Amino acid sequence: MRKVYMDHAGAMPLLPEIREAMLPYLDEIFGNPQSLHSWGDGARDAVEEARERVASLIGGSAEEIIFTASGTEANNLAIKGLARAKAEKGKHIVISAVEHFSVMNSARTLQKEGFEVTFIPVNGFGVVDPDEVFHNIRSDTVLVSIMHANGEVGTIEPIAEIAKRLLGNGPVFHTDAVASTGNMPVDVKTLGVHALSLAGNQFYGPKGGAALWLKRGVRMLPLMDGGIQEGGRRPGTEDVPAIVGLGKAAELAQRDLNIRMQTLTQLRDSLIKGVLSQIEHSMLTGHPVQRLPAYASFCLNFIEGEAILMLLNSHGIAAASGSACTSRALKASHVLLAMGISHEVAQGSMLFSLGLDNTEDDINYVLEKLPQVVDRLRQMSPLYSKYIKEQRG
Amino acid sequence: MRKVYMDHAGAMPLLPEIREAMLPYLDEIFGNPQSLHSWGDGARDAVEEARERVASLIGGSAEEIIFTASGTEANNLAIKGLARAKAEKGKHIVISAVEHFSVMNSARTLQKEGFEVTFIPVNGFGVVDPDEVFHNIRSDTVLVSIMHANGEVGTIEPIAEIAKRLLGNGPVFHTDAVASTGNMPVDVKTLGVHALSLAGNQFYGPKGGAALWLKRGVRMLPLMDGGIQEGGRRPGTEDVPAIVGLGKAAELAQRDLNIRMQTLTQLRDSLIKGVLSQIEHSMLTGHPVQRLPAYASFCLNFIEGEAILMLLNSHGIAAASGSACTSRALKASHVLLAMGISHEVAQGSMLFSLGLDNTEDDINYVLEKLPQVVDRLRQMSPLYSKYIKEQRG
Amino acid sequence: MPVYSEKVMQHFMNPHNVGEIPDADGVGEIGNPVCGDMMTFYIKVKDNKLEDVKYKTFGCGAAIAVSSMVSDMVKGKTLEEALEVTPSMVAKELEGLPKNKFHCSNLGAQALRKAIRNYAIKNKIDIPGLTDKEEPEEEDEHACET
Amino acid sequence: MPVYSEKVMQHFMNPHNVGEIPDADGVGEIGNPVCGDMMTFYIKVKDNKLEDVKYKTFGCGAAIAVSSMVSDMVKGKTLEEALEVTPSMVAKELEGLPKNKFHCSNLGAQALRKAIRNYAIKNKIDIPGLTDKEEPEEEDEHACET
Ligand SMILES: Cc1ncc(COP(=O)(O)O)c(C=O)c1O
Ligand SMILES: Cc1ncc(COP(=O)(O)O)c(C=O)c1O
Repeated sequence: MRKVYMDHAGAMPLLPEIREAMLPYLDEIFGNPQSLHSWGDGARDAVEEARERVASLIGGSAEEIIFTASGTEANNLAIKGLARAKAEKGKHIVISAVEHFSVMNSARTLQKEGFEVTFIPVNGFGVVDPDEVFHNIRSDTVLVSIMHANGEVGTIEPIAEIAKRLLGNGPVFHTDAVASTGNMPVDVKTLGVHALSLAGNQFYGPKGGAALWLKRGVRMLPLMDGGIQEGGRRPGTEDVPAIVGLGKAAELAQRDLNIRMQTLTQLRDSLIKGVLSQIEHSMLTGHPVQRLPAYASFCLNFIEGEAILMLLNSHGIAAASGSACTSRALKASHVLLAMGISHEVAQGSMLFSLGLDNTEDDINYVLEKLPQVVDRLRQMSPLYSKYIKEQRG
Repeated sequence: MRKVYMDHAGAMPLLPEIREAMLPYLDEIFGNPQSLHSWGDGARDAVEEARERVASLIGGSAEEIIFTASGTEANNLAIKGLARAKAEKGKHIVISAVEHFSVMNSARTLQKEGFEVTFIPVNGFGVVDPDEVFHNIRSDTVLVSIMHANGEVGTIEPIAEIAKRLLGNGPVFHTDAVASTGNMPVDVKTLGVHALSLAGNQFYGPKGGAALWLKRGVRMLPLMDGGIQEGGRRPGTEDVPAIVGLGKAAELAQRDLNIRMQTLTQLRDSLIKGVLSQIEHSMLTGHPVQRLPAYASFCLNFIEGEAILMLLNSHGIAAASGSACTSRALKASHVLLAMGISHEVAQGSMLFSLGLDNTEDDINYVLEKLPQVVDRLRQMSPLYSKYIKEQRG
Repeated sequence: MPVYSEKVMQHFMNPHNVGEIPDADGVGEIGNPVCGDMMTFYIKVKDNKLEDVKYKTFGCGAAIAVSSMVSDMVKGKTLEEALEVTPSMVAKELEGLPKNKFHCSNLGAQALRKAIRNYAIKNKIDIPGLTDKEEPEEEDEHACET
Repeated sequence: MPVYSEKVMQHFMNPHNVGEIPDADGVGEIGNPVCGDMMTFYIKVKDNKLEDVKYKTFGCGAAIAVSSMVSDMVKGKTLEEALEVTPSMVAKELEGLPKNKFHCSNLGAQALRKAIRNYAIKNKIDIPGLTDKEEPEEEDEHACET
């Protein structure tokens, strides 16, 4: 059976070059970067080189990079660490209604600690209005966190515009750029933020290699206590292979960004066009233009996401959904709901996240199978039969 | 030049079998364990198999294992998560004076949150007295954390005896078994604890693969917020290769524990005997018998650890020290000081932590070079010349 | 998709008795799309027996498999026998369900019960098992929103 | 050990002028073992020049390299010239030191200064640079304890 993987937002295969770069650090160069002997030197050099590369990818400087084990950790460190460090100045934070759970739930934890959280709504495309952010800033607002690109619908937020509005205002501005970094231009100076989360496994790097960029001089409390790794801001023995892999991923992303974006955008657009034209009662979710190059996301009415995924999987196709059933918490995606999509329609959400391994043939294969799958499920959907009956009058 | 690596406490090379077990999960089986398709299945199965193996190594059950990225993280999760979950019942915690920084500094962070911390002293061998722990338990004590084995001097603490004294008493009992797990028998039931930290990179597994074992039913707040991975107790995309490596390391450690312990104890004892007999003004640190099989730790008077390490390194030998200069915080090891060793003597501390790659020849090589190094540094030490002059009268 | 048993996968991939019965003797609908699961069961009764059972299901793999399994389990049975089918029997026949999908097995049994009740009301019959075993349905419908 | 420059490594591996001068004209001791660094400098003065400089050092690689470098830098110089050697000059000659080792370069210059002072006091000479540039020594000695 043909295999078509279109869940790159969920996981990506390591690029061979990245794998090769990591392998020596599994055994040969296995030292602890903190050790004072030759074995430590090799590991330390590798970590510092990776730090340079990651910094270079986002236009920051090396000493501003704090390695973490996941995007989730980077977000927790930023949200909690920045807010808690400024708790004496004020206890109000502002985030958007479409943040990843690692930001959203960190903010909820802060609520329990006495912080007040304002959730900025989004429009139907999932876009935050910079004015709205600006108008919600108060004298006690210490932190604003708005994601750079959404990991479910691919919408890109106007971070630079928000930063401009905040300028001169008190709050620290963090952006969760986990979904965007390595997949589109991300430059901390252009964005105008104070802190930015990124994760290598979103751009062909390894799981376990992620980072928080924190502008020099911005105070932050650590999430973990321990030794002096990462300047005490993130202690624990460094995961050298993962860090090296992240560094290599950053290097390759920087080198190939334009060509990657071009290829993926083209594939994405033919998938979007195909789905919308071939499947009735389907809609694109997220912004039609301001979206990640690899993200083709839809809602397919009258049917449920998990069932779609299972049937696609039986055809060798991997994708993702934000339906209640796929979430284990049994709640439909808060992102889709915040965009004004009904619970019912949100159940049929689908995300095809493309990757460098995908081809035009893959798109065609999906465009062959997806309509069949949708049709089959609609044939057994009571919602669809109701709709048809209503149509008939 | 001959190369002799004796800093296994700092980092270990992956065993080839462990490396082989991990490799497929770097690229072939790269899926996200949370994904609802075949790619996710392979990853999820691997993670669950690793969970079984880690649980089996320590006599726990699989659903009690929470994977983390480091021993440091497991300790932070335990200390903060357990104490905070019980803050309403009481705000007193008890730890020993020789805990790793990840426990020690987590407790200090809790102090800032209003907890009171009692530090239990140790004797000259670094051993905690169970009576002392017992007598410091109060009605508002919610957490006791005493390490299983010390990572600097190898002393093994009487955890089971402490657990017996605590029985029926309120506090949750955590032990940091990062240095011991995989290197000596560790069984959560025999130890009688409620929570236990372990890290694969201390028993030939990969960096990035560690775990907290938490007894079923014990309440704990998460350190990080986010998705539903690890039952919501530790969110973030699972680092599948690291988890697989940890699982394999657990399997091998369980299989080979006795032979490993036997081999290492023998090597260790000949190193200890050699150093103490060949080097004047040297002492063994830690308990002479209740110590980790691979740990040979000393204080070498009149000289400083970093300089020793550098000269050893010039002979191809890797070791570690707890001197002020090697710590970057420029403080002598709190472990040695807690054991009643003077600052001056603590400066000359050395830890040779052996591994499966070491041989009797390695021991002999160290026993040839170390005395030369010590002698050379003493020849330029003002402390040594003072001592000699005093001796001469 | 090893989260599901082989049996679940079989029923999901090839669900039995899918469809509607235009002139059904009883119809039962349960769940709502907010929760992600909705089932409509149709029954045809003859001589107090379920001569035919059909359904339409909107929902996850488990919901579809449960519908199919329930229809198989009760087809040909007397109404009383059919009412004895419990959610846990359905789950067991399916060789188990993931914990967070248990509610789907409830839905299946409930939808069928509703169809039988609908039949009973329309025909003014009193079936003992029907009222005795009534479950607090609202709770279940809102389980998804916790 | 690339935390250190090559120059530091050279001086550490082969320190120059190690030793004591039994009949030294001046002796200066600084640091204490609590901090992990201690230096004793010995000087021999002839015609207002440092005819010989030796030292003993307890401490890290940087401390040893600094001692060696200081001794090289001042040997043969007049006392006034020697007093002009600052910690940052020492660090520069060593092609840099890691941040947390800067205090070692202070120690080297200070120990030498102390030896010259000791010589000045013993011989009741007044050297201008000596008192002017006196540094708050206590602060430095306790730097390690922060
Ligand atoms: C926008 C965004 N932030 C954060 C994360 C968290 O990443 P991880 O699960 O790797 O920790 C994700 C994951 O996909 C994401 O899309
Ligand atoms: C006893 C003990 N606990 C915790 C740790 C922390 O481990 P890591 O630095 O891998 O997070 C160590 C490290 O050696 C240790 O020896």
